[in-house]
Amino acid sequence: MESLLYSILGVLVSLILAFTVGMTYMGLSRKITARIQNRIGPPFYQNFIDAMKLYSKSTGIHHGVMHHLGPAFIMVTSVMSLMIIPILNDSAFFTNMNFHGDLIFLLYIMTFGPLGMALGAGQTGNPNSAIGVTRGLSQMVGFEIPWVMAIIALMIRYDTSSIVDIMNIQADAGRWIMFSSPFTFIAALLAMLGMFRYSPFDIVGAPTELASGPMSENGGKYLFTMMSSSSIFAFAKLTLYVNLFMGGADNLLVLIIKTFALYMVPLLYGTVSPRYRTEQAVRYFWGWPSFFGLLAILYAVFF
Amino acid sequence: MKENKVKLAKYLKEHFPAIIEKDYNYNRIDFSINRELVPSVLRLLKEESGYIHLSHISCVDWLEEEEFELVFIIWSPVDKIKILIHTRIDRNNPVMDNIDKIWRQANTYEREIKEMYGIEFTGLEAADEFLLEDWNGMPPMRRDFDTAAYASNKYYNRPGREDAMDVREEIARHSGEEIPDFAKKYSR
Amino acid sequence: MNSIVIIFLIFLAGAVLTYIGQRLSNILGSSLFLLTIFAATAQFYLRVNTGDIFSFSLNGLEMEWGITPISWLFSLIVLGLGSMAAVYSISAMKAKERLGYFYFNFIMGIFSMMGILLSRDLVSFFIFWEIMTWSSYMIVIYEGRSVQKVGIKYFLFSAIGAYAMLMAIVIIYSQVHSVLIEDLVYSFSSFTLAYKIWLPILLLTGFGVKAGMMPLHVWAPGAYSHSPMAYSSLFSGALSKMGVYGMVLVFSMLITQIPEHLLIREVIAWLGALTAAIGTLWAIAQDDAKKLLAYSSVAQLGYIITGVAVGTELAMLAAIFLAVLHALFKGTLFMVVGAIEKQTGTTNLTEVTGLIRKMPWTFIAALMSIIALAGIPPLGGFVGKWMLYEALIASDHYILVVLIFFASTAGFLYCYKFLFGFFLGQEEKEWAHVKEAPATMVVPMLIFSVLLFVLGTFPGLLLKPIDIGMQELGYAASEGHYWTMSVLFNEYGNAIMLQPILYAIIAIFLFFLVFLTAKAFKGTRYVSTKDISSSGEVPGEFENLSFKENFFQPFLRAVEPVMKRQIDWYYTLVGNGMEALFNFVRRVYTGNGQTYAIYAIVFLVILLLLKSNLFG
Amino acid sequence: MREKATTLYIGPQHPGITGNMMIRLKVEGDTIVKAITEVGYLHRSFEKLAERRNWLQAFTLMCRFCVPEPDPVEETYSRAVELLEGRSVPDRAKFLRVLVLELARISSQLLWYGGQGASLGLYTIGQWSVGDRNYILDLFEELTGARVYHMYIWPGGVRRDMPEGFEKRVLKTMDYLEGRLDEYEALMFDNAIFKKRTQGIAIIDKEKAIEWGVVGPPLRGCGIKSDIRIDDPYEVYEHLDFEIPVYEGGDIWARALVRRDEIRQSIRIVRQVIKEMPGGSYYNKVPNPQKWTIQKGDAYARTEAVRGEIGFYVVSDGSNHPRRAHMRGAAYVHGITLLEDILKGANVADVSSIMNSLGTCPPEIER
Amino acid sequence: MINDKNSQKIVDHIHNFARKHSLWVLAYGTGCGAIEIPPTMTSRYDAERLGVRGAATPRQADLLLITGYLTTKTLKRVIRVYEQMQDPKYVIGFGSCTINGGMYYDSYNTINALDRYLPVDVYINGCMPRPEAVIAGFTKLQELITAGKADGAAKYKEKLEWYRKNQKNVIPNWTMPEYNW
Repeated sequence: MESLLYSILGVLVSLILAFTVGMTYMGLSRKITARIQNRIGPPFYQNFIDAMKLYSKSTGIHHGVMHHLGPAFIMVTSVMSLMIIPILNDSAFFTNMNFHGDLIFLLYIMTFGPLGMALGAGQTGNPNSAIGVTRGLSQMVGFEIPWVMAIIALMIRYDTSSIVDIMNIQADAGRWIMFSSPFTFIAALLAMLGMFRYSPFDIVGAPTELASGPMSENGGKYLFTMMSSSSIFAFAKLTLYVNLFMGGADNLLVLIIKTFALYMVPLLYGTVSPRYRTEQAVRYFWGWPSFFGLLAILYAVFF
Repeated sequence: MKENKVKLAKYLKEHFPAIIEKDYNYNRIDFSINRELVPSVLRLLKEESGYIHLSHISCVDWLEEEEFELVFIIWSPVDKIKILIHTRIDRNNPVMDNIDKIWRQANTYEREIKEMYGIEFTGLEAADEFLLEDWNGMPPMRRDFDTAAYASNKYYNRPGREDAMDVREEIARHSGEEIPDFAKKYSR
Repeated sequence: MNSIVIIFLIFLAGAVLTYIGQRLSNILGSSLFLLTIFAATAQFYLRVNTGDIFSFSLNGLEMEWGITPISWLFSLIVLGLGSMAAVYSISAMKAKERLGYFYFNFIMGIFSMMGILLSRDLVSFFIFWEIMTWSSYMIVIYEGRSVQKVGIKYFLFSAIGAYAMLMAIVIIYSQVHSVLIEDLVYSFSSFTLAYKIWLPILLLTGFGVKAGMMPLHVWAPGAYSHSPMAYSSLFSGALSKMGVYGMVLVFSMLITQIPEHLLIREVIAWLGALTAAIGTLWAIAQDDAKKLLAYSSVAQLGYIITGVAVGTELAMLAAIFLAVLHALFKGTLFMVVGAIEKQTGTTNLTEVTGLIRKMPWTFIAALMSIIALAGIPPLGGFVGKWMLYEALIASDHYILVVLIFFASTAGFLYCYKFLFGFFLGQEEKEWAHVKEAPATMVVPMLIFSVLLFVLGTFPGLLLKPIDIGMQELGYAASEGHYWTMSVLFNEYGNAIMLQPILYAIIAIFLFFLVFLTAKAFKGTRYVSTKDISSSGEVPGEFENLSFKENFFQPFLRAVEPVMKRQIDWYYTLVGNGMEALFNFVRRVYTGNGQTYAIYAIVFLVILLLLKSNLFG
Repeated sequence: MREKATTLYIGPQHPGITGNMMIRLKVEGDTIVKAITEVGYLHRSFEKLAERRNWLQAFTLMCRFCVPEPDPVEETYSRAVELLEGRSVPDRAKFLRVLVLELARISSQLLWYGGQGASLGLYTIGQWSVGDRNYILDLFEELTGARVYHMYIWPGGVRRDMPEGFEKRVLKTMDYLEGRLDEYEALMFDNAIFKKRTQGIAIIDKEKAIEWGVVGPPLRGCGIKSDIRIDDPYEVYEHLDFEIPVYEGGDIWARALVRRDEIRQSIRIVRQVIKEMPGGSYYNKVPNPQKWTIQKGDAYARTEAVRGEIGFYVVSDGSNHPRRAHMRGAAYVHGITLLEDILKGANVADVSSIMNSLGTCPPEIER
Repeated sequence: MINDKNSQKIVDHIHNFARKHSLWVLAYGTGCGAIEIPPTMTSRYDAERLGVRGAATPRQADLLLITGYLTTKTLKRVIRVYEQMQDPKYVIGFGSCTINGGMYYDSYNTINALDRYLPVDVYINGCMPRPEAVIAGFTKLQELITAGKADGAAKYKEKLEWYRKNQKNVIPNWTMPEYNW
């Protein structure tokens, strides 16, 4: 019982941590983008204000029960993936529920949210939303291929499907998988570009094409939930990548440095790239990233 | 330039004896003709003489003369001459032949002229409304349509629009602000 | 009298009585129909024990009926889905014509499937197999001449399968001089290599046709989608599983006895994975819900075939688990389509829209099945998929995993298309009159949804019987090694604990549900789907705001090279035009039930003649 | 009965629209099967209002015809009135006009950079170019007193002379811009994704371009060398040395290349104008506007604006106000019939990009 | 949830703080003022540092900029868009045209006083208002929000009939779908 309480507390703390860090990263990303664009940009805490504003909207509308629940589905994905990703190496407090899940479970729980969001967006009856959803799902099929290849390569190479084990292996070897399995890392990194949905893969909510796609009808509290969810999810994904490829982190500071460094990749790539069309994006992921994924599998099988 | 214009005028005279020519300086030449012949003149100029670019179609309301004047301005990138073809149509029965088979872009002009002046273009295929929505009065570009009266009847006019009224104090009173000093010293 | 024979008698008598009863009155027919199926089900589960054997000899041919754990497991699918589909079809088929015909063939279908499961010799297996083909064929052409082409396609492929099977049986008899399966298994190792290769291939062709394995799946989309939906759920859910059942037997009994380097496993596994991928892609391209589900069934059976073909313990476990689940969710989905067809009169995803508020229970059933189908935790589909992946990775089929994973992810697309098409989107005036389907239709679906939910967290409930069945087939016990009641393990020893996951998901979901709904957190209100932010414009009366046409066009454009040609095209190429082939077949075969019956009888006669004259 | 294709509204309230207009798209999948433009959201009826103003008052209305590029409209109106009256313009005014026109061209093309970039999701270039555009607006502000609506070129010349040291600042700005242009081009035209998104999209072939009356950069992007500055020269363009960029292809990419090169050419012109600027008066004074009457007649003046040809047909009935001042906008042709035609069969994702590349400008269409 | 008056005040204060520093502008360029929006948003003037950023659809937006004259055709769309926005919402009128018709006072197609049809919180005068003026308008709106005076939306609901009467006066064909507020 005590351990349950302890882990629930841990979950809550890591939630708050993820929310804070994720939001700050997004704020920083706006700031950094602004600096690249010769601007001052909003303060780094701007996203907190935005979230607060969205929450403080005094009215909100929904177009039906699935639309209403859509954000909750997304939240389930974010929180669940955060919960099964250990935050720190060997930390009793931040293990969350990592022993309950493995990589393939993670792959699947990560698709729970998009489907929920798709259902929510679908019920709005806004054609922009529907088109955005079709784009998002298509893109997901695209980037999941290199991503799953990378995960399979990891599983083959290290004979485990547990994130904790992979972290321990890196700690024991004293070498990041990023360097010991470079192809795997490249495939996963390229897949990550799609996962983060920054340019050139921001085809889902592309404003100049679809207003804001699936989010067209969401305002106020719904947008707040989705915003928090995406920041938690962003942090979870970054932590996952750090855990898998960059040796995890021993303390929060290291974690933040590593995740931030990783976060810069999609962000900086995004600021200088136009957007792909959907089929181009899908084909892109089935091109070089999947090729690297294949190399990663071959490398894992034969070396 | 000059000889080209003379040649052109001669050529058109051959085909359309009724055409009236008026020469301007530089690269402009005007022709007037009755409305039935306009499409054939345009087609001839486009297909035979290289006047491939329709630059403009305009309409002028000569209320006093009970006529509309339609002006077609075409241009040849080879001759570098612009031709204005004028035609007058009866204001009470405004009908004109549609030329959007000759130039596709004429469609837009004709739609606008139809809406703004109420001139019917025979065989024009386009939606009825172009710029105006749910307009059911007199076509607004006609000279006898009084836009000022219409506007003052229909729309609320904020007091203070009358000429040369200083509204700054009123605005300041309304918004509860002080008039800054620099603003005070300017006056009309 | 033997309890197995009693079951068969119940079925046969019930079929005839129902047919006659339906002639007399609707109610009598329907109640006899239900009574037959429930009586047989009850008889089976209450009175029949594993180990009951009924053996007899026909014209000197030893035959045996009996029940093994693995066939008991598949009987769960047949009788469970069969009884639910029967309940469902009472309302679904209301006011349709020729109900007696339908009921008769329905019962005969279940009867034949039970027969297949209970047969322990090849001849009765084949006979029941033919009865199954025949009865399902009769239902495929239930709707009359419009579906004749589909029917003939089904017939043609079934015939190919049957001939292959028959040839295999003849070979076996010539070698073993017995048609009992156990004799075959016992003496298989003494066969020559050529027989060792050809026998499984012939048998797998026969089973592959029913399981819809590429490239023999061509008949499946048409047949699944053109039979009445009440039967389609059985057709896709249970009937196709007979192919899987056969494959399980072949792979676990025969192929284990032939050398690995012959790659039969690999080839079939690849065919299965390709079936999954291609079927998924084609499902995405469909606009008709029946067709979509039909292709989806093909794809899902692809996973199962891959699992069976790979044949490691975990793979087999996953495959059979998925087979049962597929019966549950695909059965439900076909029922959902049937319910919608009944209420709206169409199954076209581009026409129907916004039913969620009209048919909420149906929606819940559909949502649950879709989540299970897509393999998203915490529902049952995830368990099956997870085990399949782990099995494939553990048995070094890396590219297969990617292919299967691709099919599974791309599966989200058609899953979403199905849900969006029917239930979400604009609520249009033309569907304002639609009401929820009658309770007898909704309840079976909901029962299955609950089962899917339970199996997602407590897969042990189902894995236990599978384990027992697999032990019978010679596999080691896997309980505790790969699974316990609600924990799954992979080869590496990593565990997934399903219970905490479920509770966590429910907790998170409820928390945000409350957050989004409660007044204290600034409640929200409902506005109609007509009041959407359409760029400030007011949509015109006839303007369509539902995005339905070419739903996944960008994705399909990305996979265009693969989908340029249907498999049919190649058949057409081979047969110098499938149309011509059909015409030829149509001349030989007039298209009504009697000729098929004659054909089946001729088969039987040939078989018996062969027996006595050739090998006697 | 409900239509089969889905209706998708692009505009009037839409981030991807290039102005306050609406395109009703009928889409199947992401292919557009039909596009119906609807305009009129900005119809203020300038021409009607101009009939109620005197010749000079009307001029203040005219510059508001097209928001991104008011100067060519002022220029065209002024020149039409001058042609009508036979009023001459001092040489210095002509040079100043060319200076303003070319600066306006640069400023408008920089805005286009932003629009084209943003329509394809490349927001950085818009931030850079629209930010740098402010330097040009600063020059305008110094010269004319206003950022957007300059009301500088008016009948009889220009409204003001250059301030002290203005030339230097213009040249400095041009130097700065030229350096920045390299960066823009590296960001946009060297980008593989940009190429993928623009090459082969929305192709207009030569015959169609002529048939449909395409003008300006879209026409030059089809490989047709046509520019009013050379064909029907006005002000001092015939004395200036510059090139007309022409590219084959007729797709968005070719049009983008044309615009890219046009900025460079404009900078070249500005430098020449500054160098060759004559002295003297900048304005031939018109009479008291209330009493300024123009003899009966009509005149037509054409200008190569940024988006293409604009023309003013001015008619006088001998009074102190125009009988008719009818403008032909450059986007008048692209914006409706051609856009509808090109969008048919295009991808939903490309709508905004196509509109930007054609330079659709609703206020010009609707007036 | 919180009934106590003082804590309500604190909550309001926090909400107002968030609202004023996060103004999402609806992407709707209704008139020629739209040309000064890109400079306002981009590098030199950079309104994003004040928390002003674009929003693609009315559901997400807080602030509606009426950038200049409104024709009746646009007014109809603006009303629809405004009513689709979620409370609290603000309107800024841009340029002389929204105040008194500006130079189009005698046009048959443009309205002359925006606040008869929509509740305007802040007017920015000028033709065009420069980006500095626009930013000044934003800061003014922020001040009003802090003071709790930017209650245009509440006024609109209160005086809906009056607004509706005015709107229907100028919009000839009132075909709006039914809203539930």
